[in-house]
Amino acid sequence: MKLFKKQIPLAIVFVFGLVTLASYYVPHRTSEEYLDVMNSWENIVSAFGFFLGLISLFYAHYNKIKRKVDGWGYSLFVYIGFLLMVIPAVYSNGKQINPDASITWLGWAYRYIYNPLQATMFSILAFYIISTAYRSFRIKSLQAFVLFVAAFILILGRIPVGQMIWDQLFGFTKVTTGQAIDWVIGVPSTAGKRGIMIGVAIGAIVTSLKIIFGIERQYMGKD
Amino acid sequence: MKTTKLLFSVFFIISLSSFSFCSPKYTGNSKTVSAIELKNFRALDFPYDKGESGLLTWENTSDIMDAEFTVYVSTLSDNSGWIKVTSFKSGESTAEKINLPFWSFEKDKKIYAVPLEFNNILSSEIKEPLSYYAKVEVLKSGKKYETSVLSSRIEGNWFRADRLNNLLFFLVVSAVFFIAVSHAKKKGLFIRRIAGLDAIDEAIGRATEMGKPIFYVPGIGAMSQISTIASTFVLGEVSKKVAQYDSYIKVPHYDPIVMTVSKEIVKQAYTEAERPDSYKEDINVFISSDQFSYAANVDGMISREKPAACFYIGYFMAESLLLAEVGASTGAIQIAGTDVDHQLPFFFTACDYTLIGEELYAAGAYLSREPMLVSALKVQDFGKLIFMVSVTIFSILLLIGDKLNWDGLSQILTDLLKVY
Amino acid sequence: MSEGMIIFGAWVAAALTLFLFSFLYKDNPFFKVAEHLFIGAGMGWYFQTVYYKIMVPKILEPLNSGTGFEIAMVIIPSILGLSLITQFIPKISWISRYGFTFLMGYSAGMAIPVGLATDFMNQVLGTIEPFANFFSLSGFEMFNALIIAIGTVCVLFYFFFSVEHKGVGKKVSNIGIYFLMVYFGASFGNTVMARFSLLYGRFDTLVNYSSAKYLYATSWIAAGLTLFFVAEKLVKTLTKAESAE
Amino acid sequence: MKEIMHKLLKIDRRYLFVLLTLSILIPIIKPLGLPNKSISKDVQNLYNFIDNLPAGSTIICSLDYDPSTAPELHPQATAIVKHAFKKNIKVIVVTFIPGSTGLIDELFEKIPQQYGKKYGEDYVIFPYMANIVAVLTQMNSNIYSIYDKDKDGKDLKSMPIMKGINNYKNISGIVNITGTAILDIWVAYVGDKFGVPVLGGVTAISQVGYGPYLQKGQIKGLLGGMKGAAEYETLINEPGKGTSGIDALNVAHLLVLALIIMSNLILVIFK
Repeated sequence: MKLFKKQIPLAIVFVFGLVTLASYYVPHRTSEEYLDVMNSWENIVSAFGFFLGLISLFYAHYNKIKRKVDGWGYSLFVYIGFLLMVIPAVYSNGKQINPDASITWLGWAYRYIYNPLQATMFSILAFYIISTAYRSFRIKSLQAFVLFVAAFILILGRIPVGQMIWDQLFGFTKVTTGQAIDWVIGVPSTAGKRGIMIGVAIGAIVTSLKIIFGIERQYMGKD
Repeated sequence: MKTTKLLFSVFFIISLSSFSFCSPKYTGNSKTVSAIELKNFRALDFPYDKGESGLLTWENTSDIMDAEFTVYVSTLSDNSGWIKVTSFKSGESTAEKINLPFWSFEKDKKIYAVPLEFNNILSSEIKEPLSYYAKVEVLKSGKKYETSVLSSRIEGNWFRADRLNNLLFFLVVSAVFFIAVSHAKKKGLFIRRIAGLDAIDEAIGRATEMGKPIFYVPGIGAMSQISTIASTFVLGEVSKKVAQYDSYIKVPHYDPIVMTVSKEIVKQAYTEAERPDSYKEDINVFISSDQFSYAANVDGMISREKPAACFYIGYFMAESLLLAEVGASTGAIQIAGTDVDHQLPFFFTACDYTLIGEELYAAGAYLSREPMLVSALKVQDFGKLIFMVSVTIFSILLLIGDKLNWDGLSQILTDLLKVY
Repeated sequence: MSEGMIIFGAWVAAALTLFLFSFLYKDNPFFKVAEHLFIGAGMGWYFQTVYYKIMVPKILEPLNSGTGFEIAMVIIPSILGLSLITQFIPKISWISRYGFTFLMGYSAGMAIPVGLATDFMNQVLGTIEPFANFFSLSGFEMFNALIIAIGTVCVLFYFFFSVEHKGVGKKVSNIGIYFLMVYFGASFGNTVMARFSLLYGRFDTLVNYSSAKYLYATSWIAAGLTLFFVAEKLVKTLTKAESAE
Repeated sequence: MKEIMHKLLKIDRRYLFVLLTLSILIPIIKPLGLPNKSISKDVQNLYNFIDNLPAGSTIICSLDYDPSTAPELHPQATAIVKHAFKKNIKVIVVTFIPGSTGLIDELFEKIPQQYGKKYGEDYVIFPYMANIVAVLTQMNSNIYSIYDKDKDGKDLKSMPIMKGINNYKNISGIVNITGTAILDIWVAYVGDKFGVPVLGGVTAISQVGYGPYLQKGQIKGLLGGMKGAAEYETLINEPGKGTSGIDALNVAHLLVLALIIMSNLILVIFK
């Protein structure tokens, strides 16, 4: 049983990992055909992967309702939201636009339910930016001051009024806000980001190596 | 340092030796029937590709100095079905322009090299091996000449010699990786102490003086994320100190699995500090698996209980804003750490100390000596070392090369790093 | 779609938007309902997309009308895919490993050489490339090339954990911090614009929905919500006063 | 005085929320109408790239944004598609996030008619695909083995726009507009691996992080956030949502700066 539970899965990850890795260095048609097959398989397997998220979400909210935990009634709205998308989809056969260019029921559900919900959820953060700026943006060291200067240039330089103010204050330097921003993003901040990026990239390679060689197995779950 | 040097010399030797076995094979045969003969006129298979292209080469000689060339190909053997591929003036389309590195292709300015991409020429998929015929029309001082017809076959190749540099980097990284993994278990690898860890002691000390609780927020990451793993180790350290000082800690959770792990870790820490009786089950509390409710609830707890110190260590998204702000307004000492780039500015401005990106991993590795964290950190350090050393050396060499106009040197150096 | 449905849509959208915004005043039932709808609707949308855009054309259609080979090429990955779902049944959850190991092996194998090329080799090259024709650059470009190279090395040294940072090392890593700070500052500045843009987008729509064309949807709903919060507050103070008596 | 000031620092954040609401809402109702003048280098590069493409060439537009980032990215996509249509460049639309399909339909509802463009001849929309790395790799050898049908299930190979298009070799460039890390994937798996020019449009949040790729030329041009859209609209001379949006942000941006400076000054003066 250990063979089926452990060794074969580890062999699968090892073989597929190494062969896919090698395909980068092998230009031959065989390698390309291998990738063709793998790509279409991957596409199908990852489509099933979506159901994992779906099932665990449904299960979590089902449990809340079953156990009548605090606020279980809200969990019902998760199912309602789901049906609000899926029923129109079935009715419109997955199409959002009719041949005559008018929107279908699915198109309607997207435009007036999904769209406002998602867009608003993320726009709420704008309000917290403003209170952070006031209540916790503290310039308490030289480092924080450098951070502030970079932020200042970007916040001011992005808006037309800022460009006018900038020209009044720093017009004598003949540097426009656009150039100043291009320089900040293109030179010092590029150096900062590149430094972070390299560590992250090698970290990702290490993780991939650990996966291929079966050192990292957390994704497999416990025995 | 020694190993780096050694690896570099190995890299060079292999790169240079690959000249010999990677140079293109000559399979063409020429028949003389034409009015002009180009020196070393050859039809070849384009090297290192899947088998879609051919290559036509000839040498530049004094009699074709001001000529114009038009290349024709055909897949039919009876001297018909000619398709025009390209036409260019002398001096253009030389071997120098072929996008292959020096170790796999001789980039001679004096040789013309015309790639023949048959899938584009025939606009259909190519099934190799495919035989093709090629000829060149030369327009010289207003007169047209034609070369003989050459034939060759295109084949799929088995190795992309142009990606040899990538392969070598891969092998080097893998070698270092295996060394690091095997040594990490022996606990013999050095990691420097992270400055932020001293700030932790300070914060806990102050909380004890004030007699107020400490909040430790592990973020919204899953247990598989490195930042969450590192966070649990830092939590171990923090709760040990808390137990020693007999202070009080509270850990609100987003993920039930992280909570289970954290419970174990805190319990262990209390035992190690020899205060198992001070451990309480309600140190770790589950709040919500929903980002915004989690943040709102933790916010509420912080503003009610007014902790002396807040730790935000782990994986954070937008809630970094909501949490750090409330903490700052209650006057708590705040220590943050995350590997999410775009949340770091908010932590940095609102907190007293911030572990930036990999510093968090390093803190986790330093405290735990967990092989998985230590080995990754070591390979990352090695990558950074290669980067720093090669940037320094290559820049200096390139500067010298530029000053002395050694074009060849800069060509070789950039080819070594170029992605093909 | 009839005109009436469009107007109704505007009412629904305006209501959901304002329900979510009401969180800014305080956590409340309207927000919670909209939030849970959001989670469900997100999943629902995802589900129908996966079903109609992948399941139908890539799995169901080939199964119905494909050749034997094509069917096999669908069945094997489908079995791997289905195996993922056994994860929820503890006794046979190990079967899901077949699907996961396939996915992980494939993506790990893909990621390694590409990561080396893009985020390592190309980054070294990008840093040193300007030096190849350094002396034909303008003074400003020379300066920038040097700043990028020195900055990157300093930042990397800041993140270098294998040596103690003392003396010169301390200085180098201190310089590194300032480059990081510029990066963080720049991203803070841009985050401000990004978040405000999103808010502008929502407000723009809300203003649009408050027009006569949509029967003043935004205004009515906003008024309703305000009324609710005022009433709630009143009830609370009243009950408090009562219990105090 | 000191106490009042310190109290002011701890003001209920809901007052700040009201301030922000007004500072964005009022300019929407009464626009300032200030012109956007500056054009950043990366936006200019993207514009030049599209502008210099010969008529009849084909680009892939990977539109991977959903409503959560649409206010920033939708104007960018609109401006780029308009520009491409003006220059008679054919557009293939692909997408890898499920939430984007509705927005893509919205985008192509009106613009093609304005420029007299026909579906299937001048532009085409491919269906959503789940796994981006696999699809991107696959398109290098043969587009049709992964995309055999368009989003409505019509056969792709027989469409006029697809004539002579087999793989990346027939594609002049890729414009990826996204609020996710999908642009990184285009750069790594297509730009660097197969040598196709990659250009991008991203949210302002991620824009700064693309500095290294831009410096190396791995990305040939980039639009960042609403400002990037506004700049592109200026370049193609078609003011739209980007231009009006950035106009509405004037006051709010000043408000942020004022608040940061004010609170820090209070702390310094009234220690």
